[in-house]
Amino acid sequence: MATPLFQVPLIAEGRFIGLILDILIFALVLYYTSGDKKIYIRRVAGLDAIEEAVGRAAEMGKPVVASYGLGGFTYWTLAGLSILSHVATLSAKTGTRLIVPTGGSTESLIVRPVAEEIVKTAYTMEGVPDQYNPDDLPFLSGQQYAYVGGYVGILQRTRPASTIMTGSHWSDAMNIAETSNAVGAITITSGAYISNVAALACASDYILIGEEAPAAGAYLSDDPSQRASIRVQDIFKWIALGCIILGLVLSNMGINIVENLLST
Amino acid sequence: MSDNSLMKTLATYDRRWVYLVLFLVVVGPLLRPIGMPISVSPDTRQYYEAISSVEEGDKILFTLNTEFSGYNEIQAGIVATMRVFIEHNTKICVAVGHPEATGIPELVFNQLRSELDANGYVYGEDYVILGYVMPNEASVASMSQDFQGAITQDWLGRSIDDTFLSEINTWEDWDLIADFTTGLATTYLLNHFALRGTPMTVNCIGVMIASQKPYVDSGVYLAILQSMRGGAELEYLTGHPGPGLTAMDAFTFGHYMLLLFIIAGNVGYYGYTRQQRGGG
Amino acid sequence: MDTQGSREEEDKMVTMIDYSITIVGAFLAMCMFTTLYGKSSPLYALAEESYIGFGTGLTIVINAEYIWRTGIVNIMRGDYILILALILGAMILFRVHPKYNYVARIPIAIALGAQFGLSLRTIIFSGFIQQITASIVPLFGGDMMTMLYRWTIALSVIFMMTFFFYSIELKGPLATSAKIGEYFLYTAFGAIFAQTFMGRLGLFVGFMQSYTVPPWKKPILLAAMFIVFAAIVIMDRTGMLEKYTPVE
Amino acid sequence: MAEILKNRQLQIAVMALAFLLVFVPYFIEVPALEAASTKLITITAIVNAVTLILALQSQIRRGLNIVQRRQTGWYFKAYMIITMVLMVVFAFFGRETGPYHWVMYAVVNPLSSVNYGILAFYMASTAARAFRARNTQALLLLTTGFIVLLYQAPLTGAYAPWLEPIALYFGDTFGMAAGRMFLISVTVGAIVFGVRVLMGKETSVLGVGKEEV
Repeated sequence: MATPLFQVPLIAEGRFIGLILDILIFALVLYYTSGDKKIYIRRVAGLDAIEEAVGRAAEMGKPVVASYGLGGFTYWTLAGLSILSHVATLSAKTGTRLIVPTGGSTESLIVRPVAEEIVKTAYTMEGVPDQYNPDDLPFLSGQQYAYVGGYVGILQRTRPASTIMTGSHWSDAMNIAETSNAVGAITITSGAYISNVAALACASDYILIGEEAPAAGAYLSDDPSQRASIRVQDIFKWIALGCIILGLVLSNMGINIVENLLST
Repeated sequence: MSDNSLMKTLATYDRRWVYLVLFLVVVGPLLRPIGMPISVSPDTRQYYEAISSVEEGDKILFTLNTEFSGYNEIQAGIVATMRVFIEHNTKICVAVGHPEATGIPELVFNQLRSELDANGYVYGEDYVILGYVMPNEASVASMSQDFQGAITQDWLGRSIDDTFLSEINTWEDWDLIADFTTGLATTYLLNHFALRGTPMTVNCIGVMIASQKPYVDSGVYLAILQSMRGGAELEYLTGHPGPGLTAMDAFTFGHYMLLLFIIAGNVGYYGYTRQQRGGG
Repeated sequence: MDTQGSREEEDKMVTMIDYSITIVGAFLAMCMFTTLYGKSSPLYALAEESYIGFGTGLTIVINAEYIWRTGIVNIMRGDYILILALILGAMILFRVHPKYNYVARIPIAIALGAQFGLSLRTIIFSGFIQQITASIVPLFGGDMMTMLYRWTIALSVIFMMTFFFYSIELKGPLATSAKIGEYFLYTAFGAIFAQTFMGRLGLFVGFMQSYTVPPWKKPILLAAMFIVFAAIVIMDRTGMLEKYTPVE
Repeated sequence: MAEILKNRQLQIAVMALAFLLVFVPYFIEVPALEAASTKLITITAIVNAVTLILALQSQIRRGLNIVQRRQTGWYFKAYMIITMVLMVVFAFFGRETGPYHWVMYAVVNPLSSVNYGILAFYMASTAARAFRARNTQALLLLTTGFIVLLYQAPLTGAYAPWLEPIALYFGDTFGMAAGRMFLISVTVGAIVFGVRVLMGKETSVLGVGKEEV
């Protein structure tokens, strides 16, 4: 068991480093969102798959079904909305019908109007505002099961060329992905929690694994806050990686400084 | 030609056949159990050691963070663990983290009626059922910091003042938290109890193993019991066969069926695609 | 022996209530399974709406009770600051009012602030620091198996981590490392998929078992299975599925 | 009054204050602060419970709409609303026996169980169609998946104990590492998101502006 390196007066034992790391996140987010910093974000391969999926629908003359998840405003949902905006632009360009199932939980109620606005804006920007049809964003109730039932029903009736499912989906994800595959749609999904990711990796034609979805969202979006977020997360992954490698090397030489520092 | 169509069938059959076969291989052995042997995994042994090291009078927070569906999966673990606690004469407080779970304590205690009587358990003195007291993180946090302020009554509205719970004030006063979970408030218990130092064990559904295992490895949990299989193994260790062990036949068949489908699918995939390439 | 005795006792005491619970439960459950048939049906709608209706009712009861126990009872005991909770709760209801919805902003701000405070103060320990310290283990010494485990975990974490860097270009050794990380991830997915399947199978087996134990339930289960399956096939053949299935 | 309540700066300030009141006492040990923080947490828990009314409002309104327009299957929605009300009424007749108890075990228990148990079927059909060695990634997934599935069947463990260390190896090393990796990255993501909201960068979360329902 690691022993703290030192005790800071007033601060509870073993919580100093946690506090410092929290403060560091604040500082970094503040730094990267202030001013006009254009942060580089790598293009993830999944975006090509999304473009192909919409292109396929345009060729086949069939609709695309895209959803942004059934969670409230979390960063998964924001990523889903950014991707939805991209899909809507592509659909408007190619004249493809886009269906966006909405609802699914109480928290998602406040997300729905934002999604409507995003799709509408995309159609307007592409110069085809008349193609926007509010009925293609059906509200499938604030209940997860009714949402899944409705979603699956839409897939079965419209038999889309592609399904793009992002944002937070929980146990409902597999049901949707399997139905989508059964009706012959190219299925692109993203997963936020590990068990889901493993199952979706099998069930989908393409999957955005974990953080790939927020990164794709940030890549597509001009929102400096989303890009800053990816950068800060990267920095913390470097910190984690650095601590692990340094800690492994040092502790195997008999120096426990990293563990002790982390438990300070 | 018939060889080709067989390969095609193996590669592209209607998935409803999978559903039907899975249904039948599970229901069959449940209707007529065979009683095939099982083995005990190291994780279950560790869990058994953790829960059976409790002592008489220890105060245990028994949390049911599950819907009915999850209960069906982990009920073997719940009942077997509860039996161990009763046999050790501990003080047990049952709290639940989902509205549906308010119906579960009754199912558990009904199965343990004779153990309760044998050890002279009296409601209020030796065990208390709190009901749905963990709807969100805030409520769990307040239970951890100021129990008396957060909880005043049991699940039927009776005051807890005259029970052993009047001695509980903060997270330090619990000797063990035994959590049974499909997710829900477990993260909150982890944050506000286990991380502060309350010993905690977890029996989770299979879906959560991957996300919960790192906590055992990093020493936050004492031990983990995995899914229904862990429950069956625990029943075996405690010497009280129950629902877990009788379900193991269906469990075995379900797994073997899936393996057969995977093999068939791969044979079909290779046979079919290779023939297509050769022909085209 | 003891459990055997109590089982027999239970069997003797099967009441009409037990029978009705089992019959209705088995029938509704089978209705819900009809979704596997691949088409929505009125039977599925019946099961689904039953669940949503009664389930929501249950949530109302439980939440009301929570407000009563934690809020009102404590206020009556003299904890007057909790009145604030009721005021804020009333304010949040203005959220749906077309004109006065701004009233809800303050309670939402407080709830969000407290929520973030709660999670930010702890997850940095459980999800970050503790995961790092748990990764720092002795890599030498111990038996072969332990060493193999520890080396695999250490290397996996390091390689997988590089797969998740997005604000730099993946070139040279970093790209190789990310590729290895991806392969490791898929290896992990196989194991996790299997564990997840075990879990879902456990849910299903556990549920079916609740209709085969005690044995008097078996005929009811079989009858429900048969009736619902027959009904769905007949409805599909006669075109009744399209006619009576609700459209979202 | 209205102008004050509409002020966005005030809203963010209130949020920051609530945040600090909960956040700080965890790190700095001052009993009085600790008590205040606990009280605020309890208040928040109650406010959260009240928000259920909002969800109910939208659910009932939507159900009634369908009933009024006599959409196909409207009677199912009417049935849903009735059962919802019935459950609340039942609660007044006691919960250990009577209609509440009956509904709990005859309706809620089986339907909740099937709801998740049904996923076993989707996972089975996924595995049956997608566990195919199409490329390196899929081959790796197939191999570990197959071994772990084989081990998980309880009978295998009894007759082929040599498989246990291999299967456990995959779950406890690669699976564990992936779990840890995800945990670290999701944790940082969640904290960064929280910080963005607290800094007023994510106004949509607060329901400010056109996003309001």
